[in-house]
Amino acid sequence: MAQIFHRSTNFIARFSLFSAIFLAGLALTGILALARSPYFTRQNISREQPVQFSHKHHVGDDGIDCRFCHTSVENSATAGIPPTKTCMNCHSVLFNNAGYLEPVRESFRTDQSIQWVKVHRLGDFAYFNHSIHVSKGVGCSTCHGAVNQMPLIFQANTLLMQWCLDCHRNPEAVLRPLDQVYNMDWKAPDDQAKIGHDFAVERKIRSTVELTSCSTCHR
Amino acid sequence: MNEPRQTLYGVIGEFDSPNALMAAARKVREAGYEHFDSFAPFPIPGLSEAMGLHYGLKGWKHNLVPQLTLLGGVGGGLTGFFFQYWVNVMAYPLNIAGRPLNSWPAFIPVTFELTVLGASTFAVFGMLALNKLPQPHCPLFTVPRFKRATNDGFFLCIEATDKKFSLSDATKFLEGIGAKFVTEVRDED
Amino acid sequence: MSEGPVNSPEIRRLPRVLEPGYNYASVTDKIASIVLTRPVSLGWLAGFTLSFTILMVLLGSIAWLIIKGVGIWGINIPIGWGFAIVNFVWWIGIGHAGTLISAILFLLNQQWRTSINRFAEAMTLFAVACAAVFPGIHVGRPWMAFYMFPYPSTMGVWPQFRSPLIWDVFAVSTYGTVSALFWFVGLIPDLATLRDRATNKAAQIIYGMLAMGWRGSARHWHRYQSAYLLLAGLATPLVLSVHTVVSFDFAVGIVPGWHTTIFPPYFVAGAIYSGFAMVLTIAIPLRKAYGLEDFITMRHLENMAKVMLATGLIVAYGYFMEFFLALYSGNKFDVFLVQQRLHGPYSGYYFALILCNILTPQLLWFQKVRTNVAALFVMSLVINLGMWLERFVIVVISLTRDFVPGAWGRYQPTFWDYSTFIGTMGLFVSLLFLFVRGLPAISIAEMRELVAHTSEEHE
Amino acid sequence: MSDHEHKYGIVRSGFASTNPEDPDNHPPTAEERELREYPLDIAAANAKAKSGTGKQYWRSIEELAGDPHFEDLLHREFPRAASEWDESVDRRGFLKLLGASMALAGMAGCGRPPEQHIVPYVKQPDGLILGKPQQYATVMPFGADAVGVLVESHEGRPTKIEGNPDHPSSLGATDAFAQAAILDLYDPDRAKTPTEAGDIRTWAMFQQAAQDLATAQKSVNGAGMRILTGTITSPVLAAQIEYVLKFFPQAKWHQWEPAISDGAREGAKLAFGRYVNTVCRVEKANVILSLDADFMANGPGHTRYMKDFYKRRNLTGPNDEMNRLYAVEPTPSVTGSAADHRLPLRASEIELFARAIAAKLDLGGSATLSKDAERFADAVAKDLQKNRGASLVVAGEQQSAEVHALAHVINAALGNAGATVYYTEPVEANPVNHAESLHELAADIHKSKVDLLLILGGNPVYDAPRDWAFSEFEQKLKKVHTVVHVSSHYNETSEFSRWHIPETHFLETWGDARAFDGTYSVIQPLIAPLYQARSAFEVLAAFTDKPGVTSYDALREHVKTVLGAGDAEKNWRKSLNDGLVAGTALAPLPVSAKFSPASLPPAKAHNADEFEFIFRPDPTIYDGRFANNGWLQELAKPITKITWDNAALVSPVTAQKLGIGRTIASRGGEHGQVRSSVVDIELSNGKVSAAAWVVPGQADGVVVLPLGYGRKNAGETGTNKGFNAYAVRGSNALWATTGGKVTVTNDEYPIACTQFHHNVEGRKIVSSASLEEYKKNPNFAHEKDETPPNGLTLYQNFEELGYYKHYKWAMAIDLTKCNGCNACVVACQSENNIPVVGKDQVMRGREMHWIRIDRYYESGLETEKDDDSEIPALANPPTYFQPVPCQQCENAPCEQVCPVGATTHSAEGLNDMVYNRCIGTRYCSNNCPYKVRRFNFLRFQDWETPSLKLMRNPEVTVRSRGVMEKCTYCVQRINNVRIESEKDNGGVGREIRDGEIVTACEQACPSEAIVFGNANDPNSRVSKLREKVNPRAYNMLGELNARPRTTYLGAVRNLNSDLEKA
Repeated sequence: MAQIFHRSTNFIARFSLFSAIFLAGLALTGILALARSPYFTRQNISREQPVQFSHKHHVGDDGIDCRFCHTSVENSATAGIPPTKTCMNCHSVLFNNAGYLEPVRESFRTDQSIQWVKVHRLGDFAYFNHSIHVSKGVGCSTCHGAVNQMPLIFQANTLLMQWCLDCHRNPEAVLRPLDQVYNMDWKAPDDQAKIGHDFAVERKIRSTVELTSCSTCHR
Repeated sequence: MNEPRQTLYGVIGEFDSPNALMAAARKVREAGYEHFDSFAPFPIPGLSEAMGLHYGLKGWKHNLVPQLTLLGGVGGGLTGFFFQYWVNVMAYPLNIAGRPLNSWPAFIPVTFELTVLGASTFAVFGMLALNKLPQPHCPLFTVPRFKRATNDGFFLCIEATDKKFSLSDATKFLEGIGAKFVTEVRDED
Repeated sequence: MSEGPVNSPEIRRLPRVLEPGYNYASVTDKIASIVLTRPVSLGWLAGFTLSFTILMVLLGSIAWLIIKGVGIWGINIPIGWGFAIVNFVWWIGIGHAGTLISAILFLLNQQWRTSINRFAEAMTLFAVACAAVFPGIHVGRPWMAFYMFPYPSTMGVWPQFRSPLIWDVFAVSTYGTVSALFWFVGLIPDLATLRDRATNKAAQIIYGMLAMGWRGSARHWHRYQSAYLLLAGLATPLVLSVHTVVSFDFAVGIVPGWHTTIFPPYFVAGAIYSGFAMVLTIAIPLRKAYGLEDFITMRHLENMAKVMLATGLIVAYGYFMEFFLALYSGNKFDVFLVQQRLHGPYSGYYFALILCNILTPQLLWFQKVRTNVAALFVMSLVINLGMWLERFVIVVISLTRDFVPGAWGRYQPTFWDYSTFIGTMGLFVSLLFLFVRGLPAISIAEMRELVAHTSEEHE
Repeated sequence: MSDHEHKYGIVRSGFASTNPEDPDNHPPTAEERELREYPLDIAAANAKAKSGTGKQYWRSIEELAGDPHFEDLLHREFPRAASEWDESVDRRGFLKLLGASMALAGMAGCGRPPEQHIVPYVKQPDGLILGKPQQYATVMPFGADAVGVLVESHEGRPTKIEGNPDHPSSLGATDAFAQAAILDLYDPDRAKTPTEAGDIRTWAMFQQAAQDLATAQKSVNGAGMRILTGTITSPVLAAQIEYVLKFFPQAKWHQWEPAISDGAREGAKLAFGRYVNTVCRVEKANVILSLDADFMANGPGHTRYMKDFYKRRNLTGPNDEMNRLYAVEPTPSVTGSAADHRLPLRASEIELFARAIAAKLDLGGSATLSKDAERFADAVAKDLQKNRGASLVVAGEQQSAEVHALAHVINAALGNAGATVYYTEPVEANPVNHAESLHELAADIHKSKVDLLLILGGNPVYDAPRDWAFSEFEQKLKKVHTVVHVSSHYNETSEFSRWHIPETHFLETWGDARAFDGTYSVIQPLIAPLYQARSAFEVLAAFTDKPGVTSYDALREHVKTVLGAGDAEKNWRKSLNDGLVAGTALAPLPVSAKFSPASLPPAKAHNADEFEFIFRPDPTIYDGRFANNGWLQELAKPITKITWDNAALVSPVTAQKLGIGRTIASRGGEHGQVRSSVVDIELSNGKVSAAAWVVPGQADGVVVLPLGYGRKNAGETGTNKGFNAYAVRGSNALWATTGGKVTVTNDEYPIACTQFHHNVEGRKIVSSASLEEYKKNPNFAHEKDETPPNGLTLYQNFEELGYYKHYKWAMAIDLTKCNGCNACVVACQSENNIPVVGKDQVMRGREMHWIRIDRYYESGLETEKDDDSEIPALANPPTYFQPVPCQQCENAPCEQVCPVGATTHSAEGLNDMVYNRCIGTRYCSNNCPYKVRRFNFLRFQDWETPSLKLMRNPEVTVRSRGVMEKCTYCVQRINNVRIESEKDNGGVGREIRDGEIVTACEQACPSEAIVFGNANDPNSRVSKLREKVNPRAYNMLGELNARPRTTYLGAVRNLNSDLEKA
């Protein structure tokens, strides 16, 4: 009489058992990886903007200080997106009829805001405060990357909670001299561990338990 | 009927009661056969001994299941506890209700559950693996009467891989110890 | 099994666990035929259709729940937990009998377990499935429930292992897995039998794949038996731990009526109690419908009745201790609570529960009742109800009157509470119906052993 | 200016420069111009409005007409105010994602959030720092008072109202009404555009019509013109009215305030022969007698009075002294419940009592009182005598002229006049007897003398007395040729008016008002009118020869006369910054009481077993003007704890006599729903059915009918709630009447009552003592405390891990100082974006208030067994109020049971709640002994209504459905202050000063019962109120060893030994 199953089924059966377990694991890791991938974090993805504003040009080439446009960075939770007026201060004279600046001029004319696409985005339940970070010596480029080399701004880091925690657990690694905060090219010296520690002490940086308490960022 | 590419698997005979099968198994072993196996619709007490299969440390060759289970249990338990320890004391220490970071009594339930989980999965899958299951295809299934092995039939098969196996001897021997319907088993494709 | 001398009139002869006159083949025949040859009966169809409809009610309720939120239930502040948790505990409790019968009675080498363990285990699985519905849906944001599992999140945060709810997650999932394994391992030889007896190809292939090529090899049996024994040994403490952990959900809280050390033992006893009640509720119609009276004999029913009586008494002791501890400790909150039990707004529930769980089962002292199938059936239903009430009293009523009188409240279930509860019964019964049609409701292999055993006796 | 810098870095700048009336950027912006030029399709708009196919909420005709230009403008939500920091927008997006898509997708993470946009300013206003709220000073006109407030503004969106420390009527505190006023501004049901006979019109069209009407009237010198207003304290508006009256010599000005009696006015006339304004100096009085006066919750200056009253109740130690308050009143009020001695008397007997006191002080006259009352009066009189010049007698707003007159003479006789009370020129621009005034108007209408009636604010169709010509006021109104009604909502009166003009909210308009002591206060807008609304001033202007003149111009004009010499612009800016013009309080008048009690006619005998019906403004929605304010509707009434309804209040004895029953519904139960008998009340002026409610401590035989409910056209929220007491209120008995009938029906009515159980069951919840007991045993509050000693623990010591090292936040609540006024509850709701859930949900026990005020009666028995034995105990029980926010336990039971660690402990000892981690098991709430956690059972937040989005506080996460929430000690305020402090000294930082962080509840509390601060600083105010330092301090349920950070201070009453014995 004939067998119900062909010999090959032996192998198939055993193999499929293993691969099932294996695939399940693979799928899980896949999801976890996806959650950290640029697809979700939008890391390193620059967006189409109404005006293709180049930080490379303004910061890198013209050497304009961050605070010239992001005026509230030292006083407020938000660095501040400059009003059209700020653009016009210069561009009513410079490139004052360049075609690609038309949206700016139009905004100024019609008193309707330019709608920029938001690039750096935190959950609304996370309350990040720019002013405290800069005044304690965390440089712009620490989080925003080398903005002076970005023709179109993009998010240089993941902005995932895990990433925030890394720094809140060990701020010493990134603290700079206060006069270097807005320096895009600042590189951590070899003795960063030491000077970082000194800065932390003299600026009374809060302890890790304080910095990693939930209400430090969530309200 | 002639099957050119058929390989010999062994010789199988049938017995009419558990006790007969047990006696037969003992005889086959005493006759010095090693690669043989007996088949019954339910576990027959004493058959293992009759076939020279042992339990415990002595029988690890035949039965590694207990050792595997122990391994699984210990593994699960340790993982369980130290994972919790790592989470609460190292990964993200938080003040929860003023309880100690390492509130080990609170970690016991999970530790215990993982111990049991590890042990039982190892027991089951270990058993299957050692039995080389799943094996939906087996030459014995070609023997028509072998269906009764899962109903009310008691079989004994001497396998061709045994070094002192020869088709004629084995057949004679089986008939000699009272086996009925002695047939050779051939693996067909 | 040691029995008195045959025909000695002075000793009441215990009913047999298997009526005489069966051999291996006939046992196989009788049980396998239910699955393989017997045509689908009208009764089965009707029953399945009904239970499946109810199952759809469950799905509907869950859908609405996810659309609107848990606010569709009667819960409020201060009563944060309502039917959902009550049902969860109830189902989990029921899910204890199966594994207990299979594991503990197996270790104690009780032969009368043989013909009931298979469907008892199945029942366990289905009950756990029903229970598992609730933890997921009772939370405010079910789509976020995966936070309860320990996975490396992008937030760098992990579950909070001091919470009994996390213990639940592990206990219940472990229990589910182990019960399933235990059940499946037990099924393998029978699946092989079905494979070899099946006449149509499809059945052959399906059962064949599930049987994984089992062929009753002695070398396989050799390992199989130790694996089964070990599983039994592991399942025994597990089954005790699961309801202990469930009881921690309350015992660990500080709510008066929850915060007591008596809970673990008395929850476990309660679980077995309700579990056996449910086994009876299923066994009695089953043996009738498929003429299995010879396999599931009066002996089985009577033994289960005895177990219920015993566990029932433990539960009664638990109730008593609740009072005693409260009064003895003099803790004003506990004292107040037990008084509330007696003459609070919910005292009716409490007395109903005493009636169902403590008074009614006392009838089981009488052999007449123990051997009266109808009586047993009714009683099993009463006890199931009683055990549900017990959970209601513990979970809900304790919450209505806790520490701050200004925040006292009351609870009334809504339509959706009921529909979800009833719905899970639909799920449970549907699965049972499929089970009896698709798989041997009694372990054939073990019955054969029994035949071998008894035939030896009578030889 | 600088003295307010400390409000977490909020720069209180002088000028709301984001608003259009501001000359700096007044020229209409492009889109405004564009809109005006755009041809209006009125017909289309009307059609849509009628067919209901139009938008639910629309700001202007352009929008309703579906003007495309407008649409895209609207999407940017108030372009001028729009900015990237409008958190509510993207937070909403986020929560939608959580709620909807994830529910469908079944798992998190699938589907990534859509792109969001940043909408920066085009021209950023000067002095505005993005992301930093600013505070502006203004005042809230309210009756014959103006409450000074500071309003927090986020990029031009006013979000929170707080008290103005500089303003005499506030001194930094507010009441619940002021706190809730912000919701009125954003109320989506506000009238949005002028209408004529229900058809939509533009302002220009109205101006035209007004001019036509004016010319018509001009010809007859305005003989047919009448103006009806409420009490007006605004000099500018008054001047405008005067101007109109000059313009139309024969026109008349009538006034009607439904909830304030003429008693005060006429009483003054009786006593002094003229109208005066009475100002109390409560803080100067050792002994206060309240003759049915709820002076801490009602009437001009009540917030200030409450503050002053409790200044005299600071108990730092057993040697401190307290003032003493006697209250004689028919029904328990906030003031009465706080009194040391309280005597329930029928409203009509109050006068007798006053006479008796006068008699006992040998001022002539006489009165016979019941035995108890007599005894009470003796004691009071003695006490008053003892404290000549330092005592105070206050007569209630709803009391008769006689009672007021008696109060005046008694104060005069005791030498209190000039000491604890003084009199000034009236604050009202034009004090008249409102009843007469309205009567006169009605008569004129009746005689068809009136063909143009301007109703500026108010709602006479709803709240005018039922008798006289008012029996069908509606019909009468029809007799008037043209009625012009100006009000924030299209209400009952608007329906009968030809023209309805939406009135601006006080946060939208320029104006002025006088405070209770006459202080001249400036109203400045924080936002341009959300809709096509106009101020009463501008409406009047439309009828004059200067139709175009704006409130702003008029104000600037008038202020010149008020402001002293010096740089006008500078003074103007200062007055805006301060919200008032300093030194403009009215000077005391040298008036002397020339009135002898003996001259009073013999008191009319009243029949004790006759029912007495009294009308009172509702404690939360006042005279009905707040009926559409969800916060106030859901606010539990201080005494009854009823929400969303009013009820006919009766005493336990009366209830028993009438056979009024109540059952606690099992849905909701004591914390939610009680079904109470419905009674039919028949008075001479009509009949009304009301739910009855039993109020312990009420005078027997008295039935209280709270006004303000039963609105027929108040808006989504307020329409058809409760019963309309105005329906049975006649001019002959505006405040009290007898001879009515009460019949108990078999019907039951479900009442949403948030706390029905009023007994502490002998638990360690509220500790109380009399002053003597306290002096004898200062430790009464915690001596029987079973809190385990601190060291006694096996647990890890978290100080060693760096917890509680730096700051250790703590709160102390002084029960001696709480009278349940509810200001903290609404303040918290406003600060923390707490949703309103509606009556049905409250009845299921799901209200969301983060801080609740529990009300307990001493020696009450279990209420839920209907046992007559409790009735005597509840005749006049001492009442205690206990605010219960999250206790921030150090061993928080909630934290331990959370499976996902959504609630954990911060290094500063806060019990953090992380909403975005919470999955909603509700285990924490079950395990919370104080039951202060609140759960979003359904989607309670309103994510659609645009105006409500503008109201949200961007500093606080808006919670989604299925999430637990609770008090956080205003962690957003803590963090903001901490960040500012740490930035100081070039990044080195400094310690946070005590009082620098002010929680919302603390900020609002007039009695300063709530104190928040750093427990590690031995000199902080809170440290001085904590265990071991202040003897009265105790932990609620300390024996549970949860170690709350919130401590309570035992309630102490200053009892009079004469009344104690026997």
